[in-house]
Amino acid sequence: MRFPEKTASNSQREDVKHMTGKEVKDCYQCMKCSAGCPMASHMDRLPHEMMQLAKLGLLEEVYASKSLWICASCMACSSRCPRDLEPASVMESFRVTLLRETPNREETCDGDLTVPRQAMIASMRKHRR
Amino acid sequence: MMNEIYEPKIVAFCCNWCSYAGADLAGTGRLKYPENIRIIRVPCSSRVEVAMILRAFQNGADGVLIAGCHPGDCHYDTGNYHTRKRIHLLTSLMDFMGLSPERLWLRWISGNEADKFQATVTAFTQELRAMGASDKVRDLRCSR
Amino acid sequence: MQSIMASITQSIQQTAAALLAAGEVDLVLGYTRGERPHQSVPFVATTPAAAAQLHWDPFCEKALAPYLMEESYQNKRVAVVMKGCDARALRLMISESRVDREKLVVLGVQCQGMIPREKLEAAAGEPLHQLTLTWQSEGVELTGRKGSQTLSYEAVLSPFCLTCQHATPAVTEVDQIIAGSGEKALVKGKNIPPKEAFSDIETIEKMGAEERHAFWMQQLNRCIRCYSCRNACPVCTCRSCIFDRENPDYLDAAKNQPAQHQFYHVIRAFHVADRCVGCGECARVCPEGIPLHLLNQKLIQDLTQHYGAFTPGVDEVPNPLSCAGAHEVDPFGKEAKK
Amino acid sequence: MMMVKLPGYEMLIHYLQQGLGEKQVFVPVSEEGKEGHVPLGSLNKVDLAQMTALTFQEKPLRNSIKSLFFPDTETYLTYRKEEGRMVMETPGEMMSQILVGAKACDLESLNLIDRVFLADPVDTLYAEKRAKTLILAAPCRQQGTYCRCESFGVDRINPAADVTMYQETADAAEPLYLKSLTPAGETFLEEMMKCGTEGEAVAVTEIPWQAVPPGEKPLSPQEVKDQMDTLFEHPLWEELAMRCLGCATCTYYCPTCHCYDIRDFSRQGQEAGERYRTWDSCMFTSFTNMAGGHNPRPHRKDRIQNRFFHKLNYFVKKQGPLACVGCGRCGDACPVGISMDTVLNRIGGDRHDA
Amino acid sequence: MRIGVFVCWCGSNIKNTVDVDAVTARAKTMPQVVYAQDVQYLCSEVGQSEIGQAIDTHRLDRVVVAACSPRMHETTFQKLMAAKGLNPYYVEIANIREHCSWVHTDKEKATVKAIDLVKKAVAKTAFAIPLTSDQLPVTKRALVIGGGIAGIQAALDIADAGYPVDLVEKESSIGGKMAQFDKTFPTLDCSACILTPKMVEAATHENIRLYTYAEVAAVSGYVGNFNVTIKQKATSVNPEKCNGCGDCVTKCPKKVPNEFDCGSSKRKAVYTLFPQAVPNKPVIDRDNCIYFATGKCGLCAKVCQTGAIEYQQQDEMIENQYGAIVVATGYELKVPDHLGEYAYGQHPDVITSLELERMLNASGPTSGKVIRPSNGKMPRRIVFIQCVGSRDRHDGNPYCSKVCCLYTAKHTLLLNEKFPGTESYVFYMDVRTAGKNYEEFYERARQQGAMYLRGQVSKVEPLGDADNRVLVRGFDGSLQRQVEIAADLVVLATSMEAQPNAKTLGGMLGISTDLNGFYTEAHAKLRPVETQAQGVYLAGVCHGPKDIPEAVSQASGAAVKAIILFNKGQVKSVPTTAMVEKDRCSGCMQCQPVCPYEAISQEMVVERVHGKERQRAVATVNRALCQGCGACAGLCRSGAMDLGGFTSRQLMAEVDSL
Repeated sequence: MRFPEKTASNSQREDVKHMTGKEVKDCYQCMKCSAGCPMASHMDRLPHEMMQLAKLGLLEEVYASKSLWICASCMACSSRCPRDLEPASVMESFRVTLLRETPNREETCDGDLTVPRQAMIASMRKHRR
Repeated sequence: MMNEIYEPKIVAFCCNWCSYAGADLAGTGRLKYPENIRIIRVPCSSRVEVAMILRAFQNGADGVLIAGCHPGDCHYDTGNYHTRKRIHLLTSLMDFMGLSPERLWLRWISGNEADKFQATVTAFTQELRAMGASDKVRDLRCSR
Repeated sequence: MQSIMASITQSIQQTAAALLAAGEVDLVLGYTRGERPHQSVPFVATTPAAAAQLHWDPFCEKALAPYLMEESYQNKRVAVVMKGCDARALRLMISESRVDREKLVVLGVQCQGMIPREKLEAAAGEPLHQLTLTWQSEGVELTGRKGSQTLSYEAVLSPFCLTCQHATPAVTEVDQIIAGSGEKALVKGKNIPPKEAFSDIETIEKMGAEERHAFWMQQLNRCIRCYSCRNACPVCTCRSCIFDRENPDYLDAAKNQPAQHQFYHVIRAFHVADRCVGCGECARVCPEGIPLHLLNQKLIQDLTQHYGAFTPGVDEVPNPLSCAGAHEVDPFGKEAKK
Repeated sequence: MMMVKLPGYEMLIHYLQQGLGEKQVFVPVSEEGKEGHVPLGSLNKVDLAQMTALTFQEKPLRNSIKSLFFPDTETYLTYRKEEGRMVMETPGEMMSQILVGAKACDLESLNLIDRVFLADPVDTLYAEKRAKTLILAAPCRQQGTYCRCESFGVDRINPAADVTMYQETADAAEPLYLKSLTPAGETFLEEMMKCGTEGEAVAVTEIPWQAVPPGEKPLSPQEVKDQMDTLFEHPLWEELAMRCLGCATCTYYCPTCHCYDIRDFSRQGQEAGERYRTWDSCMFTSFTNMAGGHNPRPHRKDRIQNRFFHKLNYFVKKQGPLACVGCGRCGDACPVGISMDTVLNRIGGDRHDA
Repeated sequence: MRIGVFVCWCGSNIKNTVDVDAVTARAKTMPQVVYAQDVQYLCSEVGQSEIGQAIDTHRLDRVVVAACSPRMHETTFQKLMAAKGLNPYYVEIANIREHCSWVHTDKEKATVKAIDLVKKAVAKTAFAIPLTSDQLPVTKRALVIGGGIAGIQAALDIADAGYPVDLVEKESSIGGKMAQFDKTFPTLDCSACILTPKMVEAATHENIRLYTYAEVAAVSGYVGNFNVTIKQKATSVNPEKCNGCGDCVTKCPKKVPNEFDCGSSKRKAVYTLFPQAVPNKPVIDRDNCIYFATGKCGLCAKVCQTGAIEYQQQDEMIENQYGAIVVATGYELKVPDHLGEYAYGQHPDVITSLELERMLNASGPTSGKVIRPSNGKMPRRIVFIQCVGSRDRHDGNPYCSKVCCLYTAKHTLLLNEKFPGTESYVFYMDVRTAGKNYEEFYERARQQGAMYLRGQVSKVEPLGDADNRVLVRGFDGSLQRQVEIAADLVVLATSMEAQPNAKTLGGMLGISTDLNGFYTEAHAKLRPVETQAQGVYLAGVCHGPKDIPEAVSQASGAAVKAIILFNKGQVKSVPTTAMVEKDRCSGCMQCQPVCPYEAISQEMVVERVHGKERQRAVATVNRALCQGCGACAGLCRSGAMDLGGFTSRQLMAEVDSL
């Protein structure tokens, strides 16, 4: 992969920071998020990769990844991150960004029923609380 | 009986500063090697007299290892150069007399070459096992 | 030839007589005729009259230098007849503080080479007592019961003399050179290359290890530990020999153990390795005929090959075994790498 | 007495080879000019011509036969530690041995050693070898060039052996005559006759062999001894000391020298070892070195003087005969040509001068 | 003789592999052994008192300790012996831990071996002779070799303690590598600002004498009494006359690449190393000076108003005595052109970290601007490659250079601060931040935008675009894929290497170098500033890669070692010296040239032979000089020369015991 001439500017990264309150540049790729992710086997990009891409400013790839929609928001990663970066929240911020741009995305209701729909999970989590 | 491995007896003279320390480090690192070797500590490999080497053979040693600092690293500056020269001549003379010079090794082993010490002892033991017993330099009144 | 031998004899006799008569020396150490035919033995003349018994011929083999360390020669002013090899040994002894040059008058003889009696007898094919010798220019003429024959000097001279490069002592080492007059060169082939000189060594080196072992076992097993090789050697100069050491005893006295013989001969060779003057006394005096010089020569060869030429008793000390340095070969470094 | 004729030397060897299992046989051999007796069984090839020549030559072999009775190294006992206790072992009984080709002087030298070793207390190791050795000797037709046997009263024509061997010419193919002188010799010959060599070994009544009679008058031990007594301060000893190398060649080659040292050999943690005796030489400084460092014979002069005094004076005083058989070996082997003659000539010369 | 044998369990260290009971039981049967006992920890107070009691109860006069290596606890037991009124050399140690229990697994065989080792020690101690050491005076002056920060610190500390110090520096100014740096991590202090005062202090300290442009040529002697020959190279400028005006430098027509700026700028043939040089006097580089090449020019001499230029100056050999030597010779950087894949030397925009450091330095070749050497423009995207020539068994040095992680973080930070908008990518294998506040510093670098990619670069090649950029091919271990970055500048974190002459100098000093050419300390943990050679101490990177605080603390440590020595004022001589049995010695003196310490000389002894006095030469050993190697004893033909503690009798007994 050739690095694009222009990667995400610091301001774009600032957006993520603004939304999550987290600084992805702090990630030092310990990969603990991926290690404990129950959905990892279904993802095209593992959580740590999402963090790395975000860090490097390769946001196009982040948004293209299906993993955003596979994430079950179980928060295992967030509860364990040694850098306190809450990868689940970072993921959520990407989803939110995308959904704000295109509210009715296919990924939110894709046909693979073995995997819970992200929106449903999110709402379940919200409402059970 | 023929299938039994011959366990050679090895007498080693190790200089205190390098090779003895290397052997110590092998111990500290728990590096394993055959039990056949008995180390005699000398301040410098140049302390070893030719007579002592032959004496060890007389007494039934199957191999004698002299180990000293690498050339240039001698704690006493030049000791191992003397060793090198003496053992070079002795090896050559032993060869000339058909006295199995391959049973006399001089090796440079520094204080941090624990692995080399281990490898040397292991290789020497294996080679001596393959050579088997020899009576060429042994005083026949000494048991093997 | 005949004339040079006679003139050297005469010159030695006259010089000795003069020195003794003048009281310049207490004794003159040289050679005289032995009891056996064609044998010359060490002789000490203490009076001008006795100087007439001094003699010179190609049978004056015995190295005289070692005597100078003996008790009988101490506190005496000694004149000594010396061949080239002896003088080299003497220089070594002086550098090793074993003799006091001040008390010596060295009469350096222009040595023509020595003839081992056994070699002569073998070449003649007749017992020595039946032979009359005449020194001709082309060789030695032997007259015996079987008639007369002339053998070239190369055929009868000691191999040590054939390769000797220092037959006449250096002028700087002696007080007087006794050259004699008449035809000089007994040895014509003086420039025999070292390779040839060490041909015996090459023969042994070509053997397999087992064969070499068998050869030396057979040789060394004959050793009776009489120590004549040590005692005759002009560079075995130790005040007390390691082999006589009691505690620890380096050498076990048992004469039936090959290992002890090996020990003796390896160490002996080592102790003269860088000091051997190549006189061949060790081999000559050995009553069992063990070719001990080969061990010395092997070490000399190794030293020369790997550490450069060094001629003991000619070149300046330190001797090769007393100095060692970084620049020298490391036969053990590479091996260790593999 | 019994006399036997064999077709040749080969027959004798053949017979001896048959009996090899029970007996150790020593035969004369010359190897690279070095002569001595070696075990017949150790020979790869039997050189009959050489053996015959050596047997009948008019001088003894270069190495004397003393080492067969008094080896240069001999173990008394071995010991080792077993379960905390010391276990000792002495060497087992020796095999009987046959010695072929001794000379009259050799036998005389054994007689001299016998006076020392067989006298009380008996040297058992030596005694056993003496008892178990059968000696076949050959006379010398005339005195050898460097021999002085006649001067020392050795009857070179009639060696005091068990069996004497004769041959007209020293030719292996010529008939070999054997004459027994002792009961053991007689048994040996009888057994040989019996032993499947019928027709080839025949008893005879006469042996065709002639010797040149002795031409020298034997020295009188008493006279020599007396003469020596006057020579203790003679400058000769200092002269010899100035020439002698102090090696042990003369003593080790001498058939009558019989000094030894007792030593312990113990290595390997001193848990095993042996005590042995080994030839020693009065020519060594260490010979008279004492524990406290004192040496009663500190100089070479003292030592060489002692050697000749022992042979020519002390032994006569203690035992009667001179301790020399005139074999000439010392003079042959000495690197500086000192022989018994060197001393005798001087003694004689001085006597004449006086 | 009453030998006692004590077998140590060393907890389970020995006991697990060696049947301690069997060894003890067997020891009781060994010759002259009257007592044997096993103890859990012999080195402990309890263990020591057990031995002490046994010595009293059983009237022991020799002790064999079967335990760990004598290199570990020999002194402990020797002290115990001394306390018990026995000679310290009456204790012998059988090394049944390092040489037995730790290296073997088969208990039966290990026990047999342990018994042998005890047997050997018993045999040796039976022939032990009492040994003592002498007190030798100490020359209270120190030599510091190397005028980098470590050398300066060591010199200052020793000088502050009141002892004179000579500081030898091979360049024309002290300061060393640190003088080339811009900022220091993790504080981003200005390197020059903290170094220069130290340099000045060293130069002006009443106890410090500087020898710049000088090298150590020869060392002899021993602790407390070293004789050192210093080669003072000719500077061609008389320091007394020179007022440092710099006119000569200005006028000098010859320009050569400036090593101080890694060749990225020019200097003159007469030059001062850098503006703040101490001493601030120029030297003439004779290899490049026109006058020395052709005999013509002489401009510098003409312009010099004080007449300080002296072409005829000669190298000078100065001999001094020292009691202690601190080695602070520092390091060199490995030129990374051996790794072709990084295109160093092939593409101008591939540079080393030190080159970047010089650019960042305000007094450097670019006056603090970072430019692309190819076109002088500011780089926007910079790729840092870590471990260039370090941790590389194949084509570099196997060790970690230790400081690269931090200075690279420093570089990304400095770049980001000075030139916002630059992108820094760092390819790394591991990031090591062991040091106070280092992790925080690294974190700061990341937060400031440095992009770390775990994975190495396999190729740097020209991109072939208009800007003549380079393409860096690497791998991102996180993303598990190859990545390519078009970069304006590539910075290589080059490896620290031992000085090329380290081995030679080590040879002179009698200290050894490790496989990598760094000097070996006496003990990796407990004696990290001492060496095998007593009185020679190590400071800084000559001992192994270090950062500045580490080098400085080691330097202070080395200084304290020297100060301790000077305060004591005396050293104990080696007790295990060579000795001559005069009665055996022939005085042949073959041993004399063998001795590396010139400790052997000839003396005449008078003996009485038959009531007459007779003089005779024998060898004699100066116990103060002898260091106890035994090379002489190994050569002596007659066995007259012997070595205390390792006598022929003892070594033979050891050989015979096996």
